[in-house]
Amino acid sequence: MSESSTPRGWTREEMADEIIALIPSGASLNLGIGMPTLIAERMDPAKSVVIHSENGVLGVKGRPTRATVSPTLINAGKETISVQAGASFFDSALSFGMIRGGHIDFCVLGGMEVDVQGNLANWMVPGKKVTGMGGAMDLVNGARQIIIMQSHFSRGGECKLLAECRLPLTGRGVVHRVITELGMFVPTGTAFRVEKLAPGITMAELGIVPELLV
Amino acid sequence: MSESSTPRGWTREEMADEIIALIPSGASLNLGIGMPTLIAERMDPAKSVVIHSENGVLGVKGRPTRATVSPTLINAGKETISVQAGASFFDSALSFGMIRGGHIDFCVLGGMEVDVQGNLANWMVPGKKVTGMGGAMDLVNGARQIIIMQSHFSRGGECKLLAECRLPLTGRGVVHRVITELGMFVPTGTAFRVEKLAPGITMAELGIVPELLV
Amino acid sequence: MKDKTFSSSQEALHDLRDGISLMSGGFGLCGIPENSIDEIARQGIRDIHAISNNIGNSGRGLAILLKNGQISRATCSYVGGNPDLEQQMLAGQVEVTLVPQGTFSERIRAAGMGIRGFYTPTGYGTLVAEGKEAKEFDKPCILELPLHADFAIIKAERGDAFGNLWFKETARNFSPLMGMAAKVTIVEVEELVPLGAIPAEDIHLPGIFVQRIYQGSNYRNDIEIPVYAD
Amino acid sequence: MKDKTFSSSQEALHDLRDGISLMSGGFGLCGIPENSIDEIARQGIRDIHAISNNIGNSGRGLAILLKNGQISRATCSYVGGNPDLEQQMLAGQVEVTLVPQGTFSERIRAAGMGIRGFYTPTGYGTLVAEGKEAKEFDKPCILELPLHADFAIIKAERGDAFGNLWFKETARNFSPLMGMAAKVTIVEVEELVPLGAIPAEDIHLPGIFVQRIYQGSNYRNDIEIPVYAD
Repeated sequence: MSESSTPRGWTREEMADEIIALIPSGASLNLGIGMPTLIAERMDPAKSVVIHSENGVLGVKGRPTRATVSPTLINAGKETISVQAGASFFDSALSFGMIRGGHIDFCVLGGMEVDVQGNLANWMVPGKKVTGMGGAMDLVNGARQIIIMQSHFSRGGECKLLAECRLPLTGRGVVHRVITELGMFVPTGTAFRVEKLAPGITMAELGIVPELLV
Repeated sequence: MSESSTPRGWTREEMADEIIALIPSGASLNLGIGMPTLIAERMDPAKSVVIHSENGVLGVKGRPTRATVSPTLINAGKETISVQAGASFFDSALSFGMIRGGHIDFCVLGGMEVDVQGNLANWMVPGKKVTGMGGAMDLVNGARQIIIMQSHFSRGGECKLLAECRLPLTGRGVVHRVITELGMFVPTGTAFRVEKLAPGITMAELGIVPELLV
Repeated sequence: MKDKTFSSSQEALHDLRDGISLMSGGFGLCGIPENSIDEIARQGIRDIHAISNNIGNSGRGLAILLKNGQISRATCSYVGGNPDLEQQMLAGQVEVTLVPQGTFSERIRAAGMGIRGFYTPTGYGTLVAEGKEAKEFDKPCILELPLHADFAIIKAERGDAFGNLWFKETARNFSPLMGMAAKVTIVEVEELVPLGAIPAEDIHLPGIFVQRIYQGSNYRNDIEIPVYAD
Repeated sequence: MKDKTFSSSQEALHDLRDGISLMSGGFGLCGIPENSIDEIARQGIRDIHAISNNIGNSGRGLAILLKNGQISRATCSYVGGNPDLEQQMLAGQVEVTLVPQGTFSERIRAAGMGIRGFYTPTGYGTLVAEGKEAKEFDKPCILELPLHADFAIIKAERGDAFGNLWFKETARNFSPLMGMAAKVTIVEVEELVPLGAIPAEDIHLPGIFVQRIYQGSNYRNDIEIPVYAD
């Protein structure tokens, strides 16, 4: 294994824990498909954070056991889940009303590109890949704080924190915070403010031109 | 008792029965406050007509007994009711969605004035009396057939079937049929077509100028 | 889950103030938040903008606040059966905005669900349409806007500490919608039950919309027009 | 109350035809109308405009009809996890309209509830806003229109002869909304129960929206991504 392939910075679990530390007790939280679902599994139940999944459930608790699993109990990533006492089920119109109406405090989503204006792209690569926006466009315009949890670099090695998104947008001026394995960043409109770097990571490693960093 | 005050034409019960005869088995029906609620009491249960009340119930059956009465079980006229097996309760947004979305086949409402264009006025007399429109404006624009059940003459003795309504409107071009103690009438746009007269009633008694009758 | 229980109506309604907009659930007297209304009467706050289908009836419910002169504006769909309101409206003491009941419900839902406006045929060609944008669909329609409030007071049959609610029979009406639409929703219940006691599929209003909940008491549950088959 | 029961999927779906718009409930494979989909595959009707959040997943659900070449248009929010759809879309065999999931839900609700259009901030400033009316509220919004269908096929856990329905856990999703929006709603149930068996307060979709109902059979209830704590 060459030195360049050694993983640098936070693990996914550590990224999840960094996000969990941002979320106060009593808050409501929606988790996107993929990496963000780790947060449900690592959340301290004593914290009273209620987790929403847009397919129609409030009170997600993490994985079920083989004894309790139910084919009709899944999250928006279509993974089987379990729920807390006090959970509720509802239809998709009410579920997205919770989002659009500003009743969800935090939303953690994956991203393909984020830029300094807080624009987000995460639903298609023209001509190559279309996953669809699912609930992401509603979430970024509805939840009170949007946190993007993504890898710092694309497979091609390009930094995914940009001066301006190139892919079709999911929403404009919607991102409050980005966390990658290298650090935590806040789009200011003209730059990324570096809130925190993972242990041992330097600014030079971020692959972001200095004038875009404050 | 003078001869002029002898009631002429149908009783209220007979008017209700005339309307019931118009409603096919399997239909859904909303009943306005006042006289129309008689229909719920006289409806043959074998007819499978499902009665909706806009305060949030489908499957109204008529009056409760003293043993079954519940303070939380009322119709839109705030009278206590009972319900059939298979009844459902819901919130006001869904209740009016049923109406606005065209899922209610018939609606029977009281009226103050109806004109040949099918305009209806039944919610206020400027400067004198304001009852409010309640659900009437939604009903006349949502239910598939609107039947107005009203007395033929105002207290002042004026005919309530007019060339043009004078009171503030509840809806424009919405009335399909009017029933009074004297007969049943259909607004055609330029006149009232006389569908039926109560026994012993003549056209001359209707108080409608001949050019408005066809 | 977060515990939102308060020990009394007085504690749950501690921060009401003059000039607030206040939604109140119930249809006529059915499903009204009796304890919260009594507490507001006791507090004597004034200049309330009341948003409620009937603003009380027959001298009861919100009509208690009308009689106290605590309500200066009212948004409702129906005045009939409420002589206090009709009288104060005609005398110019209360400014009344009448809204068709389906539009009233949907505007409250829109406020809770983040819908910024919707087109409905209801009211087109009437006084209700005055000053509103019109647009032609299959029928001509008017644009209606969401109806928000500072506080909502509602009553449920059962509720838990997180604020999950279940309503009985026709007592549901506007209450869950108002619970979604207000900045602060204060619930009183016939019965406070443990988390999980209401089946998760049958929760009529999920607790995320509720800020405060308390066990009510001494319910009158007045019947306005009792009619019987026997 | 009117009896809407049919004896089989074949009888309940007797009048489907080429070119219909068809809503189908379910999120991924959760809550999908398996029997109705199988029957449509058997019938072989073509040129379907499918309206469903995922148009099947992992080769199952509506993806069965995709593989048969029965679907020519699809309206959905998510293509990921459905290789049949992604492939036919990129090959131009199926015309796909992607709609944000919350807008998708609300447009279907609007169709059922008689709302002729609504303003939402979702999609403003993106490809989704192209060709749509925009209007400034607290945020810039776009006008979205109701989404109707000729038929809806949905599945419920329990239902009665009038069509009153109850859904289990997260199997509810879009199904009651689609049940409101279609001209003809055809329901299959795990369990057909007597009138009154579902408590009247806890009916998730009142039967007035349902035209046909039948007892389903041989449910696979596939789990797409089973993950376990143990």
